[in-house]
Amino acid sequence: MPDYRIYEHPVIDFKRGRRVSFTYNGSIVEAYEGESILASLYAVGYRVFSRSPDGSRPRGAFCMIGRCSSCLSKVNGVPNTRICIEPVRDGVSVVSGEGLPEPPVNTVSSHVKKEVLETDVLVVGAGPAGLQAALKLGEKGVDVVLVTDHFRLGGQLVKQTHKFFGDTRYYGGMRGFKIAGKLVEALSKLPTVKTYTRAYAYGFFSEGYMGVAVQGENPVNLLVKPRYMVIATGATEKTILFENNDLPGVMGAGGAQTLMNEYGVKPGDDALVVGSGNVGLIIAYQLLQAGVRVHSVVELMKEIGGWVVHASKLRRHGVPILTGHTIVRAEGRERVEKAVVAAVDEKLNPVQGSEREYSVDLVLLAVGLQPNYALLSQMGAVMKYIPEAGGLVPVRTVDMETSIPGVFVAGDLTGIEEATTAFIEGEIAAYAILEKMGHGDVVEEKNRLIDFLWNEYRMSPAVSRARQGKLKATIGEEEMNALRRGSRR
Amino acid sequence: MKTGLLIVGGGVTGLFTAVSLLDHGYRDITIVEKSYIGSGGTFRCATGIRASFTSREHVNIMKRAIDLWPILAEKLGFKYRRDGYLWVLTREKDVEFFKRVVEFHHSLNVPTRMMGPEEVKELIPSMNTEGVLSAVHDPLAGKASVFNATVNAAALLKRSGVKIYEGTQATRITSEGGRLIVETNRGRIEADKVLVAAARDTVDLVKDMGAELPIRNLAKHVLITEAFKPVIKPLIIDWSTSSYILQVLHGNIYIGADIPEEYDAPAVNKYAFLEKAAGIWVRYFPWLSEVYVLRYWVGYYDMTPDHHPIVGPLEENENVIVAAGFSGHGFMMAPAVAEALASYILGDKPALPEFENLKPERFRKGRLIKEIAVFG
Amino acid sequence: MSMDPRKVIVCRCENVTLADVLNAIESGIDNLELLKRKLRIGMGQCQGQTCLLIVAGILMKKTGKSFEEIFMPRNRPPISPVKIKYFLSGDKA
Amino acid sequence: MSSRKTGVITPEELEEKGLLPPRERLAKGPVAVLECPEEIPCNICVSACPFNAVSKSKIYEIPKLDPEKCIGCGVCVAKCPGLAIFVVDISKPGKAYVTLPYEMLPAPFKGARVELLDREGRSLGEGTVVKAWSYERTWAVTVEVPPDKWLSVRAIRVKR
Repeated sequence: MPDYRIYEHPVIDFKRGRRVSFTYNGSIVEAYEGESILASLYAVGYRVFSRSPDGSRPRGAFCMIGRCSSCLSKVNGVPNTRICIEPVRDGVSVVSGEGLPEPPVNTVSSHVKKEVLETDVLVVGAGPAGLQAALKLGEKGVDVVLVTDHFRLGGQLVKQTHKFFGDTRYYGGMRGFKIAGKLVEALSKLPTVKTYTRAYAYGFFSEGYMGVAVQGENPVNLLVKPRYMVIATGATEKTILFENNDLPGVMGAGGAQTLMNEYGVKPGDDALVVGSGNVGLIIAYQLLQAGVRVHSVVELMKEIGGWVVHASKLRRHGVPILTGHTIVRAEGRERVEKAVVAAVDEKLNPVQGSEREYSVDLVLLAVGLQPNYALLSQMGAVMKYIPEAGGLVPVRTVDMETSIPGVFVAGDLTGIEEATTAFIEGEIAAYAILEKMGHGDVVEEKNRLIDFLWNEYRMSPAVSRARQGKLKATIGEEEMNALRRGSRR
Repeated sequence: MKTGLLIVGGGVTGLFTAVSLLDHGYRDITIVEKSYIGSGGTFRCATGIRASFTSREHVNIMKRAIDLWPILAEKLGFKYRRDGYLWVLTREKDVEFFKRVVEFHHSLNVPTRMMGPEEVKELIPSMNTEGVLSAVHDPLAGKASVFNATVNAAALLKRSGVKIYEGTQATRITSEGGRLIVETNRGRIEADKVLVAAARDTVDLVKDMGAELPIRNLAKHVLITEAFKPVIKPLIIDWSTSSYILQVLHGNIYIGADIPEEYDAPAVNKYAFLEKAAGIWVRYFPWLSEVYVLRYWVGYYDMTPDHHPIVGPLEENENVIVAAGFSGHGFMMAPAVAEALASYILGDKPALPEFENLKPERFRKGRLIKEIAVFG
Repeated sequence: MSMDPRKVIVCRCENVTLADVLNAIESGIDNLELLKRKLRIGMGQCQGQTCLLIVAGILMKKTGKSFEEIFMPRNRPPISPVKIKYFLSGDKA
Repeated sequence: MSSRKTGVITPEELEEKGLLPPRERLAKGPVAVLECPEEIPCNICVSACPFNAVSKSKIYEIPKLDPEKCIGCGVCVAKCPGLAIFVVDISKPGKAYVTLPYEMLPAPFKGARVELLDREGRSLGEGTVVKAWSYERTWAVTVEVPPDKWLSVRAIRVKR
């Protein structure tokens, strides 16, 4: 049986839990506690986890964070369970998804507790922006409820093994997962901050509740009634269109990071990375660290998208970066066996005859991120479509307040940028709330931060596009008040 | 811009009327829709179709609609199936009342019948029938795919030269020397005739004509789950709570339940609905506990005082014809209403005499329609 | 060189291909709300989190309309699927 | 071709951007080469240097090395998140040393024979590790390289 678990890694030490076993389509699979069902299956070589609703197309691991529908399986009789985020348990019975399922007519259901929770501030999302906001609020003794859908705090930080750029004051120079650890430790010392993991903020209701479904052994339906909110839901990976872009082995870069950096499972042996933004360059480097051969990084545009220093790291380890090229198809029976890449012309269309093939089992898509706007949009915040920001983003003030008074935003949700600015935005949002709550002492620091962010940090020519995006979504207080009057019906 | 007929409202009623007119060779049609096609009550509806009502008007119009649904389904290429309706009764007084309803149905040749809990269990094996005293089954009732019915109708109309302008809101209708002028946010349209099929908005649009229509919005809440293989065949109504469940043709389970609402209140999401819907239907289908809710939305029923639609030309101006106030039944009635509206527009009388009773002036004249009860 | 649009998946949940999208646009559907209803894009398990903006992009390119003109669908609760048992909490099941 | 297209920073580009220490300084002893050609908002190197040899007046400026303050200690090599700093030493006749960052397996050790790689991952023959230490799991590895290769060797492959 193949074994894709990583036992030796240059920067991460994987601590595996107790050995457990479960059944998959009737066969016994050995796993470790702490893994998701999918990670356990992936580790022993499974690649197909479900089929399209009509049963015709195999589907593999894709997002790995419970967002897409590619791993829906039947777990103890319950169909449509996302096994990429379902913890593995001893004796659980898992059956792969095969098209439209039968309803779960023979299952026993556990009771869900209902809890109404009033708080000063609800923070949704525990990535850099949410964590920093919660930290700054908690340090002032404000009641904070912090929720994240992930099984631990840290958001994308926990799968980042590289050292972060930026300002030493905002954790620059530390590896992402170390930053998460440091922040979580700091938060744990704050008595007024309550945190919930595997907690999905599913919608805001006119009764004033934010519904939060907390999964796990003791499920709770948390109805949070906050005075203020910080929404920091981050971003989702984009995907692109090419033939067989759903073949198992085609995966989001973040999905592969989750597998190899959180669960310690090698996502494949031979990879092609699509996209040379910082995410693509970083993931390619991390693949090398995990022992995966990276055949090439392919970039549609004429220039590399990310920073040259990241590209240089790859080049000196022998990884070619093909600019002006795109993937046109993946091939293989039930899983990727080959990827076909072609040069593009001036209009970015593939050029006939320029195809080259790569024998790979992994095609990693790192073609950009889009803000997770759904919650905020459901709440009724005024949104704007800004391509430079990655998609639909909330209109807000420099204080990070949206068109819904009292609802603040921070991080990638407000436009794709990076961790340092997410920390800073989270902190600004926290100070703005503190100011409203009567903590006048934070105003000076808030203004200093806003000045640093806009007039220094973002002035770098290397981040001008992101700055443009953020600028287009940021409006003055007066304009915001007019917008609020207009949007009120 | 000039047109023969201007239809205000791109819902199922307006679209089907245009389709019906095409059959008569009438093509000079323009449709304006304030948002997008189907965006009002149409896309929010439960898609159920039945003739088992409690007034002669509803029953006969719906019988005609049920004759027309399969023809339209064939023509436009959408799914329609007669999977039945089932009223579940849990109180003695309801059983007595429904005995009378069934008698009324039979008098109009609607083949409903009472059944016991065992038979219900046979019809829907995964249902917990504890507490069910009796049920009424309507085998002729059914459901259709609202999305394909609407989208395909719009596509056919566009192909046939009908102009459809979305994002175009009619704001005022006036008459100038025998011609009708409709003002919109994107300019004026001149028309020979105007059909206003715009739900609650119809009220304001015909005000300038001197017509007063008693239509008010009532918010209704529904949720939809993930899709499964067929498991619940009929649309089931829990009579005592006036809530319902059905498995739509795509496989998703759709639940509607009433929570307290004021007329003309904003349509907003209320957590209370989710608890109400779950509480009622998990009792009947315990396995629903483990089923995911995908979406919850709120739509309006455009209610009239007698819960019957207002269909017909305005007394004040015969060239302005209205079709609104469907009180939750607009989708199912659309084929028959469209047929009648086409007759009005072409200057004829509808074939079904019941339409005479649905004209706008009935409220002024105090001739409201009486019925035994309103369902769901 | 062109791709075979029948093999390009736009929406995984409902198995919608690029060919389906292009055909629907060809048939006269020119906004996202109708495309969503016609093809069920964004109505599956993932609620359009990955596909909707891609389809919006195709639609804008093919029809020359702006983002505002193609009607971005509204988000409704629950924004991620929640089991019905979570709403039983007020009720003694 | 520009590094934005190739991902390879050439010595010419370093020269052009003023990132190569002057010849006279190179002759004196080990010194850092900050191969950071873009205006990345980052100041880790500035705070990493115990001798205040690196400066930026704005967080996004290209870092400026004061070659007289730099003693070539290599602390910055292991701390730069871009793995973009190298220390070169061509002060001893007939010898050349490069201190480079390394985050792969297997771990390097003093005396190890390693494959020397250039800026594009091509082999430049073998070299010997003369010193290896790590900070937060990034190794700073000093390898002896052929005297003419101090500007070419930018990575190593440690053999199993």
